[in-house]
Amino acid sequence: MNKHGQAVSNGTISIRCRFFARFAELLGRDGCELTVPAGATVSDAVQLVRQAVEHGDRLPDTPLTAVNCEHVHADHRLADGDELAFLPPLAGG
Amino acid sequence: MNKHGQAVSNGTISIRCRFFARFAELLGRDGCELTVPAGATVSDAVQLVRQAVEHGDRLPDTPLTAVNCEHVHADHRLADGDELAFLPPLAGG
Amino acid sequence: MMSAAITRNPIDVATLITQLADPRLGGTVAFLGSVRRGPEDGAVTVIEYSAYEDMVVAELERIVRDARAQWPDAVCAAQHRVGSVPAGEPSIAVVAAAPHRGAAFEACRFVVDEAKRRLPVWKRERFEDGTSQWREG
Amino acid sequence: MMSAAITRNPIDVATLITQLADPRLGGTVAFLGSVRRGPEDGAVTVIEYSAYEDMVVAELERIVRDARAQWPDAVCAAQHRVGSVPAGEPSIAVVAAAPHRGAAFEACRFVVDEAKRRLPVWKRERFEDGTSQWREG
Repeated sequence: MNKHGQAVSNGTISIRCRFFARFAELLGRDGCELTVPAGATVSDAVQLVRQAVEHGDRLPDTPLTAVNCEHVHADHRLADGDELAFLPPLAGG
Repeated sequence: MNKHGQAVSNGTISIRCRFFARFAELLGRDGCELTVPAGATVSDAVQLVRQAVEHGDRLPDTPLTAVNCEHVHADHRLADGDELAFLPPLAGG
Repeated sequence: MMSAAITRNPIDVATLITQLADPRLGGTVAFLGSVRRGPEDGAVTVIEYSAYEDMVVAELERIVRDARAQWPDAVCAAQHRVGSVPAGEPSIAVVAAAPHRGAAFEACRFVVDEAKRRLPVWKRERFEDGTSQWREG
Repeated sequence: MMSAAITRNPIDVATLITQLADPRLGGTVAFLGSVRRGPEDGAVTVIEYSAYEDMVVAELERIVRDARAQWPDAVCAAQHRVGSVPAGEPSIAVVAAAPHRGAAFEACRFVVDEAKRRLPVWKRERFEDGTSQWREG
């Protein structure tokens, strides 16, 4: 069982994707659950979202990303239960 | 007549000296009138104050000075009616 | 120290300054970043700020920790406003206090620069003519 | 712009900031210098500030003019408190606002540094034990 109480399939993990600001507009949603192979990187998950999620191809190839509220690079390895955020170019301040 | 309505003696000018903070304590006064030769510099006036004013010798040889509310060097030439300020080391802020 | 890193209300910089007040800290520097409506900015009336709020809080804590590593005797506080911010009103405030002014200036500037670079915040500009657009960077 | 360069009352930095507020100026930096009572400062309870007040006003105007020459799009305001200032309360405030934050930080720092260097202000420290002394520099 992962921390969401779901059975962890053999060799896969579950993550939560979140889309913010313009990305949420492009996709018409602010998040989704995603099952990825164990050992998948952020880059792997991004490509899966671009292929498997409706309008996912509207996202850039290499968006800014954060895992569990921390900026990460594309080669960051995901763990079961992670929250992966897709961040449009930052514009704070 | 100078701007104080005093007659300007032949070859002399009148200035107003002001003493601040610790200097006022050292001299027991916060100012005095001074007559100096026409063409006198700040340095000349300082030496005159140190000799002619009671406790004037308690002042440093080369204090910070201002004329008419502006910092000046010791070689600044005085004009009739000037206000010459004797400034202890500054400690603002 | 990082209380209320996100607010929906007008930023109250005087309160932030008061929160850091300490007689050992002789220098305090505050930065306010406001919604600009200058000659190059078009007729912006309001900016709508949205944020990944949990991450803003976490990232500000990390930025303040990074500042402490460089200026150990400085303390910092920061606040980002979200929602609709009218032109001329502040969207971000950063305050740094230190025993001496050099560290206060440097720590404040560092936190502002890092906040602009690292905080997951986005803005949508609304114009006088009723149109709006995402403004990136 | 330089209204009330000298005050006998507690400094109100929020009002100074408001005086400079302008939607064209996206960055505002405020400095507060407070009476410090740290480990190296002894048991200072109050500092009595005295000033050559006419010259403080004139010199602040010149300092602000010098800042404008270097950062033409920045505006600045400064205020020095005189009289008794208790430990922990500000004795000086400087605010600078500019279209972008870099100029606001730099102009504020410049005015603070020049004010400390050039303003004819003196301070007498009063200690818990009732003694007092001039503090120079």
